[in-house]
Amino acid sequence: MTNFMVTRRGVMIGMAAASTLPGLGWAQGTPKTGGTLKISHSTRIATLNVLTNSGPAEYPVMDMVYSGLTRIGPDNQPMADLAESWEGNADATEFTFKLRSGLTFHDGTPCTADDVVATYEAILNPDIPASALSVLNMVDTVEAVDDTTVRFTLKTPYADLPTSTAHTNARILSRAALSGDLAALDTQVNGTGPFRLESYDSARITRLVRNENYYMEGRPYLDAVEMHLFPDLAAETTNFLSGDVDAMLTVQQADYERISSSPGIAAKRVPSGRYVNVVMRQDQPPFDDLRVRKALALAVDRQLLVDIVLEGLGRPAYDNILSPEFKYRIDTPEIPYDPEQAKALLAEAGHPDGIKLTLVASNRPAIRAQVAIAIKQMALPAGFDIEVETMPHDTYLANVWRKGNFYMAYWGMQPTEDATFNLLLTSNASYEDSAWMNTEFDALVEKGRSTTDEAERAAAYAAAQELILRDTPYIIPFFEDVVTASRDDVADWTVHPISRYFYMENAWLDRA
Amino acid sequence: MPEILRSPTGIAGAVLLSLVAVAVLAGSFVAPYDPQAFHPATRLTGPSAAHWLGTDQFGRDLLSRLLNGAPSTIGFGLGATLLGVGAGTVIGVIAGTAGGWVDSVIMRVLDGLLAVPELLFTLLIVTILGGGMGQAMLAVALAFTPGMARIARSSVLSIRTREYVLAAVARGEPGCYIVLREVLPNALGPIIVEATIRVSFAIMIGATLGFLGLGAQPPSTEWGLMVAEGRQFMFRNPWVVAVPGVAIALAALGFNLFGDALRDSLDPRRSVRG
Amino acid sequence: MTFGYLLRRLAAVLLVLFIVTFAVFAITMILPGNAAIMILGEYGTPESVAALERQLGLDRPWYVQYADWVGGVLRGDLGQSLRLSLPVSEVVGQAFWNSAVLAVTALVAVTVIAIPLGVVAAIRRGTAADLVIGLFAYIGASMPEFVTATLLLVFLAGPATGLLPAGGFVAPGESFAGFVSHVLLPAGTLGLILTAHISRQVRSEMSDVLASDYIRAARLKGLRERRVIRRHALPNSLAPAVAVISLDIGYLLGGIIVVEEIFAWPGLGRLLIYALENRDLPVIQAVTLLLATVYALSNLIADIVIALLDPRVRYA
Amino acid sequence: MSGAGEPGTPVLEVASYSLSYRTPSGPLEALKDVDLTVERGHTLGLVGESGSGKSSLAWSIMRYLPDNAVENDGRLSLLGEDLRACSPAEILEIRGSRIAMVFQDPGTSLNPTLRLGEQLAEVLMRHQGLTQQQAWAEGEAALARTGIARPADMMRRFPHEASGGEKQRVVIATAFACNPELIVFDEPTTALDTITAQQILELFGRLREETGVAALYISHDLGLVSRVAQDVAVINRGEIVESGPCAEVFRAPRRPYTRALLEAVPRPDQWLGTAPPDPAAPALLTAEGIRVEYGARSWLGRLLNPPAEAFLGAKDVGFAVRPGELLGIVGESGSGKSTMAKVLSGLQDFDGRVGFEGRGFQRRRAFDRAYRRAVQIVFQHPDASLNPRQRISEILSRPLKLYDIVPPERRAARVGELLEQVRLPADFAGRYPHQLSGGEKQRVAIARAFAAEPAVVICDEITAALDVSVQASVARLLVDLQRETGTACVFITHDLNLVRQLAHRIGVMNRGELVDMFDTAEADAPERHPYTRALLGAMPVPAAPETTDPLKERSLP
Repeated sequence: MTNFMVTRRGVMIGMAAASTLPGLGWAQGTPKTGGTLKISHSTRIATLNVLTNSGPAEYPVMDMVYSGLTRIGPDNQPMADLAESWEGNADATEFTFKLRSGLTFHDGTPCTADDVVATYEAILNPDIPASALSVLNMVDTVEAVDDTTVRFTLKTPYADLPTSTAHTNARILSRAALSGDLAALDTQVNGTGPFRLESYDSARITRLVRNENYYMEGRPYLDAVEMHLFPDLAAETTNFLSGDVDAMLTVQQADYERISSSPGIAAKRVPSGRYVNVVMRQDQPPFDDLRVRKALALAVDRQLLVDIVLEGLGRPAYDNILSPEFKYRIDTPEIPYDPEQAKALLAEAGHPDGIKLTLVASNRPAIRAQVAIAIKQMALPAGFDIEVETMPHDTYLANVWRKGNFYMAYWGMQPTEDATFNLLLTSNASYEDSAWMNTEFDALVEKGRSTTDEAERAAAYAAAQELILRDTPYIIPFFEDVVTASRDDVADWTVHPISRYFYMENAWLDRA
Repeated sequence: MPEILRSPTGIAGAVLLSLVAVAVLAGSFVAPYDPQAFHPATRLTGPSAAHWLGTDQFGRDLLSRLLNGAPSTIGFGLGATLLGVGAGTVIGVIAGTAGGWVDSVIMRVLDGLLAVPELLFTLLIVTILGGGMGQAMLAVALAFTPGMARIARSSVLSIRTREYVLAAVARGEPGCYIVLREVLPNALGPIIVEATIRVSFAIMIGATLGFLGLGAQPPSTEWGLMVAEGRQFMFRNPWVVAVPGVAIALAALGFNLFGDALRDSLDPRRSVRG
Repeated sequence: MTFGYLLRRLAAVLLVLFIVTFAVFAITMILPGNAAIMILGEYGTPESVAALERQLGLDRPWYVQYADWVGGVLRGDLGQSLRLSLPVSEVVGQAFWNSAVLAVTALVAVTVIAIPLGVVAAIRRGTAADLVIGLFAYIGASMPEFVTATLLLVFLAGPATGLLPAGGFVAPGESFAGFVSHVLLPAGTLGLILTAHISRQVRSEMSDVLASDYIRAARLKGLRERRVIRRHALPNSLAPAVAVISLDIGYLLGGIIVVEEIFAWPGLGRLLIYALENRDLPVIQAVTLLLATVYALSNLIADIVIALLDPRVRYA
Repeated sequence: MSGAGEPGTPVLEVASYSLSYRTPSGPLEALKDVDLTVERGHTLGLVGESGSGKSSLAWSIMRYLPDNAVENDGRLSLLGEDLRACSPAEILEIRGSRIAMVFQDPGTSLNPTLRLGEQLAEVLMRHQGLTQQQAWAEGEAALARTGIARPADMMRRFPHEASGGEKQRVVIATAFACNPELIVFDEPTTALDTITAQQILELFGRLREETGVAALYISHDLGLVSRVAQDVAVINRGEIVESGPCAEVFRAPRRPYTRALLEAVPRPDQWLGTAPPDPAAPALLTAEGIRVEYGARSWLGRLLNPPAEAFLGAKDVGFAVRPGELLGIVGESGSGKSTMAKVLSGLQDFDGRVGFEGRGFQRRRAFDRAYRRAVQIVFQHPDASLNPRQRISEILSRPLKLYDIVPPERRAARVGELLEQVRLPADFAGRYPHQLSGGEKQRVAIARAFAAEPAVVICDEITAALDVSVQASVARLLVDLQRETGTACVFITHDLNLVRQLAHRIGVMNRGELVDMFDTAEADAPERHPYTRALLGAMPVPAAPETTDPLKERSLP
């Protein structure tokens, strides 16, 4: 039975699943209760502040200890979390969320509509740093109708609000926590998630234990989850292979083959919409000339990049920002690697003797520099004389990001088409950095977000994608798979392509 | 100085250094491939007829990269040492010849600076300077300065009380004559020896900074960076880390051996004088 | 060596620490970027960055922040880590003990191995044993820590052999066997370089002592070689060896930064790199202060040990 | 054991013994066909200049030779027992027990980290099988025999807590501890002050009387050997050139080398100096109330550096030098004589006043170029007094240029003249200092001082580092130059005999004070200061050879 009514009004109404998740997990027989799951990761869990954190290893912890109103399901659609159902009005300007009854925080205090309001007020408060603000800036007011009902009033129509409320940094905190010292959020957790925090050592191990009062009966199965930090990738892999830990949050592409061929281990590739993009500012030469952008697009051998940078763990992309996982993605024609034609285009654009450029890449993660170096080599025969400048991440963030005119960016997959477009490409996108600023595109995205009609929306998004393919605002060479691995006896170890949602309440250990 | 070549350490050092010198001066011309060229068909291979030292993750020829990276790796060591030795010598000579409170103040400050471990000092400087090859070189030079100043000062002090210097002072020679003609030429020996040995430290620190991502940046062929980039693949092809790693060690070894032999040949206890 | 001299030396160290921390502070402030930008990363908007800066106090002028920090340090409060949102003393304290365990293990191992090696090389000067030890010393001294560590990993922790864990930390209290297996590679890496250096120094000190007039006198008194070495030569070459070891603690503290990073050892070195990457100024300052203090103290202890070993220094 | 045989029994016999060293530049002959005998109850003095091979012989006897030593088939025997045939283990038994050795410098031959008692007792434990307690008790007794006042206390001290004389007594006690048959003394007093040396020699004489030991006494000092030895052997370039009873050899040397060596020994009765200057002439250079405090510093220096106790290098020292005069300043090390040399040549800060040609200087910095030109200095060590990286021509032309003595085009010629003046070939101008011998270097240093055409030359122990024969020639050269130029000279030395040959007046310094000042002729007068008398007593003048041909005085090799 499907729990989501994919009807004309499907995007507007949601409802909780009766007891289990959609059948997208890797169920392996009857779940057993108990055991401790050890997960290794290579970046620090620097903070537990759910309002601001953004670390790859912080996401799973947040997903385990906190719950939001909604959550993104494995099918990439919003699913019920603390809210058991929701409903929006016809013009998508008002949404009402109905909370489950009897919710409690880890400390035993009840979780009510008032806490939800307090959380969203904090997110919307410009004085409090909160990363979810960028997807909730259309919200006008949030009010508690009663103890279990919350009403959102929007400034502009927005059909995807239930996706925004699933944002990983929009989890529900208690009013008590928010009215106290906010710095305490960095190290203390009082959430509603399936696990509660037992100990937190950012240099080594963060240990979470079962929340006996989780709203879902019988979950989680595991007694505890331990997050083990291994800053050195080689050390992480070796320890995983030797059986010291049960799962690796992220497997390096270079190690995939070795790990997947090891006995007793299941390595997983999850196709994802994560991508590296080449930013080319279009309000200044040479990239104000479409022919230069097109020439560079032709000078990138996308399959080769997938092979040598991703070790084959990805799919070539052809500059469409939407990956095949997105519902409204249109068929995208392949762009051949054709340095000859690229050279001709460059000449046409007034660069018959080639063009000298400096491509900036931050040193974190290494994939940015690797792609940059590969592009430099591939584009050489087309007349692009590219000098790659790699710099420390802090310098990059301060000096280049959203300021430079030719640099490497790296983004994770977004839950919706709208979120993807509004992240980078619309004129008022949160991190607009291409200076493309196409009003026609803006209008199409606006139309897609505000309409509740699916066909209309599909048409708007298709037209928007055509514009992207026409103007090449970015070179997007590939989509990178999310790669993870666990021991065979780790059951229902699920990783979402967005790698923000982990459904750890379902995981269990098939051990005696 | 043929005397150096009488000791086995001197010979070994000289041989290694000539190899390094050839790599630095002619490396780019004799490299069989473009050090940046991809050979996707032969990625992560061991030594073969086509690629004598194997290839890295992009199929780039390790030998060519090694040769191409020699000038920057060795140049870094030489440059940083030269800067540090230059600055240190100037400070040390000032302290040693001025004496009195100038000397006291300089020495106290140097003592304090030497209390910060060298690599920590370098790391701090290079991070606050923002990383990169030039900054790293400056950082190593700065970290070397206090130590070199000390050596220069003690060398100057030991010369300053020699009787020929006293004779010049008694004659009423101008200060600059005494420093430049009487003291410095005779104080240079220990400074040169120390500098030679320090080149090996500088090469190692430079490579370490490259390894930590604070020195040379991709796509540079600096050897420390090569090790760092190869680490992900070291279990699939140990050559990607072994080749640049061993190259660093050999270069450092060359300077170490040569410096020691130089020290021995300058040591009056061992010098053979007809 | 007088007590006053020790005090004066400590004072000089403190003065320089003050200058160093001031310089680090000032320059870090002038440079673009800060901890708030690093925390929020590419998901930070100008508004959220500004809000976080306010929350962390980074919007105040740098001199106010510095004065604030110095005031805190003088009260014994090292402040709050910007990135880890924990008291610096807590973050640094734990890391310090982990580093200390590693450093002391390495140092003890080195001392036990290096001094006998150096002595043997000096006594057997010119023999095959001397040559082998000398060769080892040269090679050890020419390998940067990261090369040694990487090669050790490939050969001892690689999938082919898998003899030792490739990294991580087990406290000696948790499981001693686990601690030993985890400490072998990092301590071995640090130890190789130190052993090389110290054995070379001991050899040269010992050679000088063996060539001295009083050793000749002892031999010409008809004393047995064993007594000449143990009673006459060793005590005289140990004092310089201690001096070398204390200087090498500086190398050790530097080497620990790299080794901890490679072997995932949760100590000060790794913390420092993390703090540097994230512009976590209070942590950078605290680690710098701590490492320099440890270095200064170890030099001081060495001075005292040397004084105990050498009566000339003791009563001078 | 040492009771074996009556006095006159040969204890050590060396016969046709040769020794050479393998060096990269070919074999180096150290000893050639040496024949020696040391009899029981006798002391044989082995006299030679540096490099003569006298120390090599000591090492051969001790069987302590470096790896590159090559011996011929000559014989070394101890009471008829062939030492060369002994196994290493047997040699170990002999060393310290049957043959003991006393070294030149007790400062380096004692282990700095061991108590003196242990270093003495260990020999007894090793060779006589005593327990530690017995050995310490025995050691104390041995130490008492050397005249140490509180032996038990001395046993517990470390070497740096004892004076040079006390340390050498410990070394001697150690050597005599096991009643050896032979003791080799290798210049045992060279590193000691004159008066201490005299005491050590007396001790040695007494102990030899008591024990009847045979001794080989190695020294460069003929005068000294004449006092301690019955027999003497003169060694030159590895060959024994002459040997026999002391009295005989010293009275009538048969070989020219011995004769030259003897004649080079300074004798106060042989006047070498210039005619005395006019005592009424006004003083040329005066020191008035000179006081030098070492370790005095500014408040900042005191703040930044460990406080070192200030001690006085000179206390209210005053004297005057007349034109053309040679003023001798005598004292032991640390007496302040070199401090005065530095004050006068502007190398040392001082309180007081230096007067020159009617002008007064109150501070070191007040000395101007004219003063510095007029007052030149020559230092002790020939190896250190010339810049090793400058040619002789550059060294000598520097003062010419600095003081503008001759026009630039005349400088090269003047350098040649200067070299001739100090009896060196003019082509030395092109050489570097390391190509010159010690005496030659010292001549160059003297030439450099005289190049400035000074009024006063300060000579700070200029002969101390030279061999006896060279010493004499340098002293003569200085006097000749004085005669030619009329320059006054302050001659600083520890050698009272030498200075009595040269100086018109002598000042004696002790612990920073000028304790005595007298005309040379009145050196033996009874009103001399007690310290002067002690110095004179510690330095007896050796007997002169019978036939001294004044013409041969300058024909030294």
